[in-house]
Amino acid sequence: MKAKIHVTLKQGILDPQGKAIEHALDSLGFQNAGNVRVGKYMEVDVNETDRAKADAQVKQMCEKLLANTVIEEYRYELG
Amino acid sequence: MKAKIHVTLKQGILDPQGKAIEHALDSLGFQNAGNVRVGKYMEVDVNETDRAKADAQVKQMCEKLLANTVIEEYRYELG
Amino acid sequence: MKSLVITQALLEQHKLSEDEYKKILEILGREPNWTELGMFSAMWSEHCSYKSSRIHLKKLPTTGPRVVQGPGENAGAVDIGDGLCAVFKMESHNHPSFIEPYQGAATGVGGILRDIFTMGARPIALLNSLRFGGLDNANTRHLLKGVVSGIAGYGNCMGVPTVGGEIVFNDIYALNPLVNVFCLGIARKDKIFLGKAAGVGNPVIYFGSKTGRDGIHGATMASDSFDEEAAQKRPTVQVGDPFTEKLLLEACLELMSGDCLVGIQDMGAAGLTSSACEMASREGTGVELELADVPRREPGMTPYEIMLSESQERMLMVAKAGREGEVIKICRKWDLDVAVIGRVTDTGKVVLKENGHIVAEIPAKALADDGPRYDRPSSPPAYQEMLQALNHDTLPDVKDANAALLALLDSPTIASKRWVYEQYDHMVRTNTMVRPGSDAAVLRVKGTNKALALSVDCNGRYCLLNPYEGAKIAIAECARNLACSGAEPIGVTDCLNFGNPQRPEVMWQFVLAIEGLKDACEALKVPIVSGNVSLYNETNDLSIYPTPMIGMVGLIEEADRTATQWFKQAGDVIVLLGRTREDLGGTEYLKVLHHREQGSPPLLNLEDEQAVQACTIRLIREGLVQSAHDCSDGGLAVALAECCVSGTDGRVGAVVELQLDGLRRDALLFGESQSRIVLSVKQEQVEKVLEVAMNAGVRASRIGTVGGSRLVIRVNGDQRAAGCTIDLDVTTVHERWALAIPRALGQD
Amino acid sequence: MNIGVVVFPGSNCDHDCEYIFKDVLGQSVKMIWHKDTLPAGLDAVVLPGGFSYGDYLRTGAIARFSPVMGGVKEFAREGRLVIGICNGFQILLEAGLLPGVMLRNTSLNFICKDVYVKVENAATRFTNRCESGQVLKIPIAHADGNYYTDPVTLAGVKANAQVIFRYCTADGKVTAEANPNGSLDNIAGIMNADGNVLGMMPHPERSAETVLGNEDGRLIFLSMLSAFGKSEQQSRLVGV
Ligand SMILES: Nc1ncnc2c1ncn2[C@@H]1O[C@H](COP(=O)(O)OP(=O)(O)O)[C@@H](O)[C@H]1O
Ligand SMILES: [Mg+2]
Repeated sequence: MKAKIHVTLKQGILDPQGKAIEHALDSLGFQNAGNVRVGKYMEVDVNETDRAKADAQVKQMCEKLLANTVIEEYRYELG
Repeated sequence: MKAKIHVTLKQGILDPQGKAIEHALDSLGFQNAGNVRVGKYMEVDVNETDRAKADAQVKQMCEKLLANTVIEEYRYELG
Repeated sequence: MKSLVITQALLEQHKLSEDEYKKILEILGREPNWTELGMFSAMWSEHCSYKSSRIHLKKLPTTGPRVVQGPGENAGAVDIGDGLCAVFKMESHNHPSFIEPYQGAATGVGGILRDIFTMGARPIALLNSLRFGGLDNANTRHLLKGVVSGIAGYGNCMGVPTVGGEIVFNDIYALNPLVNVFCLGIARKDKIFLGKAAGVGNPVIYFGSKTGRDGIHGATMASDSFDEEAAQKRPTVQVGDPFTEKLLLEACLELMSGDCLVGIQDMGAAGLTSSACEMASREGTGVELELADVPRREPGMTPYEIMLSESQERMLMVAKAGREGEVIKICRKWDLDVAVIGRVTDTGKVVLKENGHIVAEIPAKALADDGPRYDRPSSPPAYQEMLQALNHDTLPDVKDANAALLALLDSPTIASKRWVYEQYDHMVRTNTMVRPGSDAAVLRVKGTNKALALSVDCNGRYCLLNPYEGAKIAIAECARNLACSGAEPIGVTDCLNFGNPQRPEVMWQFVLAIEGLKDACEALKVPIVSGNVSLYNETNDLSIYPTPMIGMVGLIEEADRTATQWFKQAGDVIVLLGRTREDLGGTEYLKVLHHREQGSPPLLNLEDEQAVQACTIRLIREGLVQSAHDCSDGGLAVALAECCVSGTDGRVGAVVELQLDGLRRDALLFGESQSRIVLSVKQEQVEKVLEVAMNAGVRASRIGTVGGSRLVIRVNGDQRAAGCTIDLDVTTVHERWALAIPRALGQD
Repeated sequence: MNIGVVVFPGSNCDHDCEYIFKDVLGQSVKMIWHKDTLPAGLDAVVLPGGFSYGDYLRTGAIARFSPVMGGVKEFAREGRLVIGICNGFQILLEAGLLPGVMLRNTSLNFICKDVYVKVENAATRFTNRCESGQVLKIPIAHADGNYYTDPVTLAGVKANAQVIFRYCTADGKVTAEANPNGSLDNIAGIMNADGNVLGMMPHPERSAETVLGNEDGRLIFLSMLSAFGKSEQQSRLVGV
């Protein structure tokens, strides 16, 4: 099964990258682009046919390693 | 409109981050996780009601700045 | 102003005692509102008010002919000649780093950098002092990796080299790691900027990043102990943006090169509250601010949140009236948010308005200077005598000295820190003459013939066993590291990390440590010009070892008259300065090989120390030595091993002959007697060196020769068969020492 | 020689490059703010190291759009000398003045240390003072120095002798162990087909003075001066 995982900064946490990109877009002439937020997108193959088990594992991976839950949140789809 | 943009490494391009994560997952006991690929996920608000225009703009942002098309590919949804 | 029902719970939440609240009522002559309560809470926190430490800090020696700025400002400054000053300070970011190691450490670096460049100095060097638990713990490995990459991430991006530091691993720090960062900058003596709101009517200008809801009440958090519950709470973490800070740095220095600025201060702990009231209080003025004009990142922020936010990369300045335009232009050039948010007044008050309506009004001095001050009770802990009691007769002497040496070199506290400092850009700005890996880092000062040497040191275990002697040794060892590079110490900064001051035994440690710092600084004639106190370093009721971290700056008059610690040339003669005694108490040897942290720390005689250092500096200045290395953790054997294998251009062996002279073997090899320095000297200069030492009243003994591919240390002429001699291939020695930390981390 | 050093927001080694050219080699140096245009009369442009735009998004990705870059491209097209060091190299790649991209170091860590590089082509305007095959000790300091390009481009670059430096051992062997960051083919520096634009990850300005213990990097700058027709004697050498 393939897990598609999105890790993004929690609401209210400063996103320096997003800020810099927004600024760059602006000076490139995309004045109507705003509110840029940057996160990570990961794909992981999970060698597991049982959906519930795979789900539990991906959740654990996120909690333990893929997301820094102090400042980030995550969501994923299994497919 | 909000654009949700995924920028990922093209197939065949070495992904040092993905490799490192795979290794880390392995030593955390997730032996059945493999083939980890890491990309970027960005959200951009586009102040534009015309869907076609917004689409053209986001495409341009990706081509010009958000992705390096030598090694990366991008896809996005508008919503 | 809205009225508020002040409840017990509300006060507790704000960490204000009932007496403190009474004092607030007295000052205001009325009940505070929510915003005012928050401002008092932040400014009267331990972190900002130094309420438990202030009366003791007064005892420290802070003056001297070179002192240009002592404690009280953003950083201290000492004169280095040529019209220049060295501006430096050290600060802690312990609690934030435990919660989120990367961002905690990164924002710690950001904070100390701002302290330096607000003084008008360009930062040229960073150092860091770190304490972690043992590396066999997975969480400690996670903390170490996070902290090191956080320091690297911020410092590297700023283009300020991280040229040195120290790390100690001890389980006592497992749930309360220490992250102390030191920064040094260079300023022109006549262009030092201070944090003062002078000139009634002058504009108060905000610039840097926008204000968000980050780290509200960080100062109060730093004044609290940790327990499991606090770890759960995880307040909004501050995220650092080194890129914006780099712009802030360049913009500040550009602003300061003109004459439009009157005063400037960074928004560190307690954010806008502290910068506003401190700037006014220092000058005896007041400020009036319009909060609606403060640049904000999030909608709907209340005055309380705006005043207490600890968003990073922000500054407050006072400019000359009518010069706002120039200031704004420079800030805009660097793409920084900037806004005139108020004026300097003559009311002595901090007055805050929101769209013209007053939302808070407090005398500036009451917030900044009239906070509570406590002379907290102090008494030695019940276990102190037990800790100090160490009966040497119960310790078997070393049998296999080879194995003992290898075990010590494998101890992460002693091992090479290359894994750490390779992640730090330690060369940017092209001043680094001696990189991390020697006793002190040495940086040339461009435009002069001079160089500065920098070192940070503290042995917390010594301080636990005897806070007075331990603190003395911290100063002495730091100065000794500088002496080994030929530098004369000219100024000290400190970061006093202790446990909960409401425990009498912690106060006892604190008070004695201050005495030790004072005596040592006076003897070595070096003033303390800045510093920081971090209390409440305790988790689940367990306090850290008292850890008064010392950062010291030394001056080398001629940059090319310096030395490094490693042996240079086969055939050179090894000379030991100083005397070896039976000092086993509190040693790394005792911990690693006997699993005991006990005894009395080594004796330190300040006169002997002074003599050894002066002698070493003189020898280096006269070009008489090839290398100089002090003996610290692990004693003489470890120092010799480091001389053999720490060189940047390869390794070399040595053959050394020692005499017991009535000492135990382990004390001779691994004891940590103070005031000892290992020199290597060209054959033809040995006589001269011994003569200089004799005239200086320093014991100097020829103990061996550099060369070969083995490190051989023979005691009383014994042979390997006796099992006591050290005889190891330098490749083995190197491998053990160089790879210990990566090996310990490889367990993941 | 008239040198222009471009200052991007986040440039860190701009002062270091200025110091080498001006204070050590006695040349005239202009610092050029990235929002300005290139002044007339420059003989060479330096894109210095650092973290332009914080290295956010990708290294060099935002800086390549700085207003000054149009002028830099024009300057390069005219065949004049452009050198990009570290972040400057990354910017040249993103700007398309040199082929390829930089990936994260395989260790994922920032690495600061001395490395050895082998001069693969000494017949260039940046290396004419070196011997072919000479080994130079020059420090690196980067997190994204893992050079990558597609096989076709790589073949072209090699065939054209555009690979200028390769990471190697102290005795000049180009091995995997000597590769600090995973760079394709141990590539540490390349130039364009016309031979007037050089990008290199190691920092020659950090190893060009005796007081810093190493002068190998100086050869790069001296080569540029030679290429410009000045001998070492003519350029006022300030002995440091
Ligand atoms: N956290 C660190 N950051 C940078 N350099 C470090 C760090 N820890 C240790 N070092 C460097 O490693 C070398 C050895 O450190 P240490 O064993 O503490 O020396 P000493 O005992 O002489 O004080 C020094 O050059 C020091 O600057
Ligand atoms: Mg030392």
